[in-house]
Amino acid sequence: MLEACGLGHLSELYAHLPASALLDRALDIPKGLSEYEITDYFQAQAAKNADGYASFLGAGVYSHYRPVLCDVVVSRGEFLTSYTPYQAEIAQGTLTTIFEFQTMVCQLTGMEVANASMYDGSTAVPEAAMMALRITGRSSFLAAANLHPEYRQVLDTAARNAQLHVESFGYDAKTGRIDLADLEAKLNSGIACVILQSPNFFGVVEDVQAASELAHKHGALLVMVFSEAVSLGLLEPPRDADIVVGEFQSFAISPSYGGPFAGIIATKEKYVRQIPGRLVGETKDADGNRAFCLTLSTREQHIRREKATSNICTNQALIALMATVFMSVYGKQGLRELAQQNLAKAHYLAAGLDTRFNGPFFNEFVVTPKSCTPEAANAALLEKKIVGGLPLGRFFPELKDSMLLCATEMSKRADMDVVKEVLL
Amino acid sequence: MLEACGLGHLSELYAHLPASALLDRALDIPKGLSEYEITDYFQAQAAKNADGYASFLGAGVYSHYRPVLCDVVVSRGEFLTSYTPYQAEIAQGTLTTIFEFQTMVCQLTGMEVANASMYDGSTAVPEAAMMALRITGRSSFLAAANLHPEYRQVLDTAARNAQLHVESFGYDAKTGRIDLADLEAKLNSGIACVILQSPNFFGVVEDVQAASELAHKHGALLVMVFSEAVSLGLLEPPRDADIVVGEFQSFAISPSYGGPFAGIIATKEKYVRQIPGRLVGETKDADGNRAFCLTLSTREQHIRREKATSNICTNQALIALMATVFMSVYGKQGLRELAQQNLAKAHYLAAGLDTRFNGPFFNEFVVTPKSCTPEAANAALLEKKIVGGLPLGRFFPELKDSMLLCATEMSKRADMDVVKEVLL
Amino acid sequence: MPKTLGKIRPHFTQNEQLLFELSRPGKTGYQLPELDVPDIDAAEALGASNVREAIEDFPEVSEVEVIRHFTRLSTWNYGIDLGLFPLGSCTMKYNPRINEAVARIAGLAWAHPYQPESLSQGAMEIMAVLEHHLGDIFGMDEVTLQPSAGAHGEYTGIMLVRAYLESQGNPRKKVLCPDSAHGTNPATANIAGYQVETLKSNSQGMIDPAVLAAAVNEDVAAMMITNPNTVGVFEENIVQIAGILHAKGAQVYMDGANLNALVGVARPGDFGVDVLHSNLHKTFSTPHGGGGPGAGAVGVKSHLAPFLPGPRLKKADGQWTWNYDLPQSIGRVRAYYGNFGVLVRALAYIMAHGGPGLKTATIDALLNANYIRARLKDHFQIAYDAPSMHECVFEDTKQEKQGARTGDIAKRLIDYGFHPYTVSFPMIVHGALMIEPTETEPKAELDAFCDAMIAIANEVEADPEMVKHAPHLTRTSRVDEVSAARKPVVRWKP
Amino acid sequence: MPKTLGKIRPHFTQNEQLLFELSRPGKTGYQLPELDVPDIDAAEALGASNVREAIEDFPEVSEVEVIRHFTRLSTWNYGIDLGLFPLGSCTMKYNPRINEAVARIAGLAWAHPYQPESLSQGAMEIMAVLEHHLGDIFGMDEVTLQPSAGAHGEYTGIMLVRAYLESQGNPRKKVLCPDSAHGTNPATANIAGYQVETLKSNSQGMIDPAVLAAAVNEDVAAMMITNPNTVGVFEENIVQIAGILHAKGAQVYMDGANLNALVGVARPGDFGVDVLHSNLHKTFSTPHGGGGPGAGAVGVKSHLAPFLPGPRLKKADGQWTWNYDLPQSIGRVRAYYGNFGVLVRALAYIMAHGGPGLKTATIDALLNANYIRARLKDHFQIAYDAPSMHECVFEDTKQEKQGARTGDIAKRLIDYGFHPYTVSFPMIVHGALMIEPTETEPKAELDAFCDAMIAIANEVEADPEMVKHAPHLTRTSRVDEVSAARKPVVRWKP
Ligand SMILES: Cc1ncc(COP(=O)(O)O)c(C=O)c1O
Ligand SMILES: Cc1ncc(COP(=O)(O)O)c(C=O)c1O
Repeated sequence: MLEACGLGHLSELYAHLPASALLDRALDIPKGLSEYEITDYFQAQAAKNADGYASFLGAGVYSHYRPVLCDVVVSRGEFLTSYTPYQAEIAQGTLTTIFEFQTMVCQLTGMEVANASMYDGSTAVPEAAMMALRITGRSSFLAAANLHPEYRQVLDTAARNAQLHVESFGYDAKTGRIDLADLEAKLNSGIACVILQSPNFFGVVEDVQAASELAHKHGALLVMVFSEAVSLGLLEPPRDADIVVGEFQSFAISPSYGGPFAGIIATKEKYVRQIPGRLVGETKDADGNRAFCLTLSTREQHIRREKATSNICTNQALIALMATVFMSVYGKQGLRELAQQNLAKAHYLAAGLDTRFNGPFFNEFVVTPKSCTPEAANAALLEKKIVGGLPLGRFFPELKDSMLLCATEMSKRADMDVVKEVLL
Repeated sequence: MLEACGLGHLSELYAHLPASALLDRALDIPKGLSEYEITDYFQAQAAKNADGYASFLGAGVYSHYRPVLCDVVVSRGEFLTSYTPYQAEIAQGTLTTIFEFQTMVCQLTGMEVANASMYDGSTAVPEAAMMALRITGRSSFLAAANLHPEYRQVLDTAARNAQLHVESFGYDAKTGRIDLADLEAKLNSGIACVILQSPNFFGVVEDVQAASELAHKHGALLVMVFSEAVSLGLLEPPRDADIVVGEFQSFAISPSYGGPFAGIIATKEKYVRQIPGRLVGETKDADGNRAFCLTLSTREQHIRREKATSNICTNQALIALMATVFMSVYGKQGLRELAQQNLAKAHYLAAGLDTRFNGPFFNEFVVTPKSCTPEAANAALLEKKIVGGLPLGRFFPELKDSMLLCATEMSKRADMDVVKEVLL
Repeated sequence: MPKTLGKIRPHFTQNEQLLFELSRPGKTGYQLPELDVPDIDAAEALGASNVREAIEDFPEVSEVEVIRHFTRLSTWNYGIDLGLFPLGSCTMKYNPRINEAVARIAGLAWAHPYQPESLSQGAMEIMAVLEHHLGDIFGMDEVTLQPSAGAHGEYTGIMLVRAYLESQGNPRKKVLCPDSAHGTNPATANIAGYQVETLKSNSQGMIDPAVLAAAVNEDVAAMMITNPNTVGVFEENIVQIAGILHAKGAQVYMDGANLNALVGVARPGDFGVDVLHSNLHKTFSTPHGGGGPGAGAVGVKSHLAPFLPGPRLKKADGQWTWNYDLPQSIGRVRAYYGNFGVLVRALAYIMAHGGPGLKTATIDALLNANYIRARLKDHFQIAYDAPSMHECVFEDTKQEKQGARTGDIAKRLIDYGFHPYTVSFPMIVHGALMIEPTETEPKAELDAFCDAMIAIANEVEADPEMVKHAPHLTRTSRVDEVSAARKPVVRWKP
Repeated sequence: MPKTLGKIRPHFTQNEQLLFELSRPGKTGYQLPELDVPDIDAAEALGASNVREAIEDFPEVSEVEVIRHFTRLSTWNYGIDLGLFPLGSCTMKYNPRINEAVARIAGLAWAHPYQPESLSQGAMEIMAVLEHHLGDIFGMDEVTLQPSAGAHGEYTGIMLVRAYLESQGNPRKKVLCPDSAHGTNPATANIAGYQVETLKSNSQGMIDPAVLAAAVNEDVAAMMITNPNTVGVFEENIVQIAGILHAKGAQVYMDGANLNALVGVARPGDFGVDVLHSNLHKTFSTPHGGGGPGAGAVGVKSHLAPFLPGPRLKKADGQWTWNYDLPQSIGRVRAYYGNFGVLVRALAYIMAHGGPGLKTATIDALLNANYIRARLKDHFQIAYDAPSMHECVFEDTKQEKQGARTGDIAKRLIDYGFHPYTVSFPMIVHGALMIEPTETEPKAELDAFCDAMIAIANEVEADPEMVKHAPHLTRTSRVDEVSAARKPVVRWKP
């Protein structure tokens, strides 16, 4: 082969690089390992993590059972090792599944159009904000204080860099829901959108309609955020929102220490040209057969360059596929039953505990341990091979005596009884 | 659908069965469980087994590393969920892999033809014996005393049922190899075949050529058996044997508490019509393209019925496929290196120990603990999360003070050092 | 050729050479850990004459070539995951993937058969629970899980019969099989040392009690009966048949390959069967994998139990143990305890369905078969009027008039994107088309299949030559099996 | 049409409806455990108005329909596992399956980002080791693994530049991009609040130092440079270019999408780069999965390190901990710590290769690209004479004369069983054919590809119309993208 290239030695392949650019030593990385050793290494690391614990952590990342079919499908080389489906004629598999994903996102959120996925729930929030900015021409944002704090931080990073203004509006100390009066007070004609999460970070279901009415009265859009996709199986979808963004991690995606997950963004048909990222559309092939292809790419960076709606390119396709399989397996009836089980488990867990808020909650809630700090409660639970809840002091100083607990269909009654005992 | 069948109620589908045949109660099996519960159940059972122990058990079942590709390939639905490839036009995938398997079996064993697989090594032994009976017209068998005892028991079951005679010939108490003199003494013109294992049950490599010369001198066939396929990577193949049978478990197949494994049978071209089970052959399709199909099925039960060479129907196709992937991954160079590592590890383990035999051994050997019984040694090792060797008393009363130890490429030096310490 | 035919459209598949042809000297796809002990000279350790040269022509390929090789080959295959697999007698039902997942749990997959019993309790418990459930499903007193497949179960069963009869003083000489029997039945009887006597079925494809009565005598050890039989019909006279055999001291062996028609509805043990095997890779959903592995559980009535192969599970002081003290046992039929990995899958299947779910599955299997029968009966000649159970069998008499046989129709069915039904079996049917849809098929797939069959029936009228040269849409056209057998080439050579 | 074309032969694929069309009321494919706590009335718990009706038109299918649906759809796709995937700029190399296996180890896959640090040491160690190795490969002082993909890394990097410059007193206004830049570069600069100024490349497809020198001033915050650039050429003057930028206080941002050409051979940190991202889903073999997930590690020189997004890993008393005390940090760019599952795969890749193996892989990537270039250069017009690194770029000038453009040739390539190269990018090349084979391709596959390209070049001469209507052998013929965009239908409706 070297000969065919007209070369005498392999090093000639890079001999034209400036000498100062060439690395004059070997990389400081040990020589290659066998599969056996690699497996050993990662198993040893895994053993240092909390393996085999029951867990009541939620806070944006949920432990739901993953039907085995999800992994079977994404493990097929035809999906796993394919690229973004730019060449529609040999990517109809991926394209069709994305079209189904987009459709199911719409069905779940009550929106009219959805894209092929965003990186995750958190990065979808500034994307929604920027979309609102483009639509309204306004450049300030109101974000609920009970939005996932890390989502908020991501929004803040983007806003700070772009010199845009994000203001918080408060939550009601009794219900845990947003303070509508505070929202109303802060709304003005400079606000591009109101950003609201439901169930919010405290697990409490918001009155999205009331918030959207206020927002719309002031010409702002309502951006609705969710981090627990399973709630969509039971909760009234946010039909009054203008943009819905959220996280599909709950749909078959393992917590994986925080990623990769799959964000979604959905909106009204009229805003479709403002949506960021990839969209799959229906069309026909030369023989008149139904076919799918990437579409409206004039919104995207590879065509529009600096005028694109976003710089996103690679998204979370395979993870979105996993979620698509999950939604297919559970289906209409199963997703509801799943959500119902989450509701029942969380309410069983909460019963009798000192819950901090009285707003309706789905599968998470804030609780104040009766006789110790959240940290002490967690330490006691760890002894029993249970990872407790998230102490809230790190994000909400006013809630430093409280913690966020989550129960899902995987939470076992016996473990919940242990938690209750420790927190009472 | 019921209507289309002209029926009014589902129970009419079996209403014609005699009343006394119908089950008048529900099955005594609890109602269906979810995937989550099923996983939980089997995980709980697995936790009661020896999980996470280092092990020095061999004795026909070996712990070798399984390259991940093996499982990836057999998990593809096109292989996993297909049937025996009777319909060649849509089973070329399976047929081609079997043809490759047959070829690699021949390359490894030095034989000329091999079939698509047998149930396992043990059941392949009586199949070989019956083949020898058909070829020679003789009906007695000589089996080495150091043949895998369970293989021997399977042979005995078949022989007893068919009123055929199997006699043992002994092994040399020093070398652990067969006693050629005893073999010679027992050979006569009634013997259909001599059955010999190498490496034998004690891990010792036999002099197959000498045995085959003796057998052939008396008009008997030589059936060579192996249970550790990895040895084929390094050992001279038994080219002088007439029939080779063995176990491919070592090739990517997990121990799985004893099965499913994959047996092989290989022989000389001239005996091809006497071989049991399925054979894939090369041919052409109507367009002249190379194609494969099941062939010589006139040997088989579905055509020949009571005159078939064997009653085997379903074999171990998927397991054979796994072994085929294993052989492809390791290849010519890797299989040898793998065998070489096994040899080195076993010799490291044996060094200094009180080994019972002085014949050359591959990756297993018999050892006599210096200061305790094998059972006591194993008990001491279990404390250190090590499963020791197989105490031999259960099969060989004369070796009740000894045990069979095995080391493979997966045996770690640190664990071996612990074993040595306990046995010294 | 129109682009879409029924449920398929042409696409392309990758060609691929054999591994040996892909091979290039020095290529590798593996990596071993560095040896953590001193290396050793093989010739010295083993003797130079015991060490082989390089394995001639063994493959030398890279890792990506391995995955591509097998991925490409897989696309030349068809499986249940792609569509209906209506092979009669084979019960090609959906293979739940949860079964695959649990069989791979490390503590099960890596359990060594000789690890201490105290550290094998989980594996033993699984086998014990499965034996128990199967006993209930079969209506039998005891079950062995040792046999590796259906035929192996048959062999075990007939050896049990011999051992039992021998213990009664006379092993007897003959085994009866109906002419509709699967080939493994006579083959088994023969290798188990019995003469086979074939009984002619009656006009309904069933065993004729009169014919049987005439054939049974003190030489008959057993009759091997498939029920529902291979024409998919329940042996209506089974109780009477068993009576005739028992009256003469003969045993009733049931080939349980078709048990999918009975689970939860009727039990062999309740209609006179003494011993049966069940193919767990059929009724209990473990995957066929292109021809195996399987497992052939054998259930027996108590009089045969002492003869079961050993070891047997026994519970003592709350612990499972393997009992080798079985003086009357026929002995082992294989090493270790059985195809444990297959048994795990079968138990997972039973647990997922539960008792009620198993019965529902049976009924759905019957319904699907009868639905196909109803939709096709005007286009193909049904073999027997008797009601169908889980499969329906037609004959090709109508199509034969045009010169197209069951094998041709089967090949044409491939063009329509289906695996063929079972062709030309049972042999008592004239050009049999034996169709078993199983319960896991959705109605839409059944309809697509029936539409294809009807379309082919019409094609046979309009253009029989086309059908006789099918398939036309596969990468491999009709394969010449005759030449393959004439000059067998069963391995690659350089 | 002959049966075999190059390396393919026609076969059939199954058609399949959308899930919504397969749906039948009441069908299910799931089973939940029985609730072990009292059930609860949702309307009561949540308020009736908060509880939805059934999800309209949501799928209702059985388990076997799910597996068939996705299996069938998968057969309409192409992946590396099936063959060469020569998409330039995408580095479609073999995705080792060991990476998939280790990412699924329960203690990693099920680690919750908020579980106590004391019970996350393994995950943190993995990230720390990866940061360390990448730092060595990049030649950079610190690395963040937080960004989710390449574009996200770019965004992070440009925010770092802004934060740094701001700390120096002036964030500046402009970012320079060569006209050959990938679309994400200008898009990123824009969303990060900078004006984009595009610089014309020289006749070799490289940055012209003179053009650059004229453009750089105190308004320029950074230049985004891809190296090797998008025409597969190493920016020979990179050291000088960096000097020009640095002299004016501007930062050098490197788009590391093409790092596969450099690993172990040359380090961005050694040729003047201040900040770069690397697409782990390209260079470090994590699978593309039809468009993601990826990971966009960002490496920086020490002057930019204080601004990195938080939290950052820190070792204290032998324990890893997350440090949130980062007063100058730009803040988070996403929740939690990054696409951990992707990072695990990338580290497994690095460990499998080791230092020497990574360098060998780079050299093989260069060799493969240059081999293709050599074989095709008489048939297609090479875009630039400059030596190619890991990819080679042609233009379609020869073929255009016959009316066939790069897009047509690409579609015809599909008929030959290959995924097309990257079409029409970079835009500075007239009808670009951008070919990146990667190091994992065997020579036989490269030859088959070159043969196909040459055959197509001949077809363009002989029958350009045929080429212009390709593909002809796929189940889906040429897709009408124009109509799709005109009246977008982006969701199914009943
Ligand atoms: C009726 C019948 N009996 C016996 C068998 C043999 O079973 P196995 O293939 O599991 O050995 C089969 C399998 O095809 C069968 O259909
Ligand atoms: C040169 C170049 N830069 C940036 C990107 C964007 O990377 P990602 O898709 O990971 O966001 C790509 C990917 O296609 C690329 O090729």
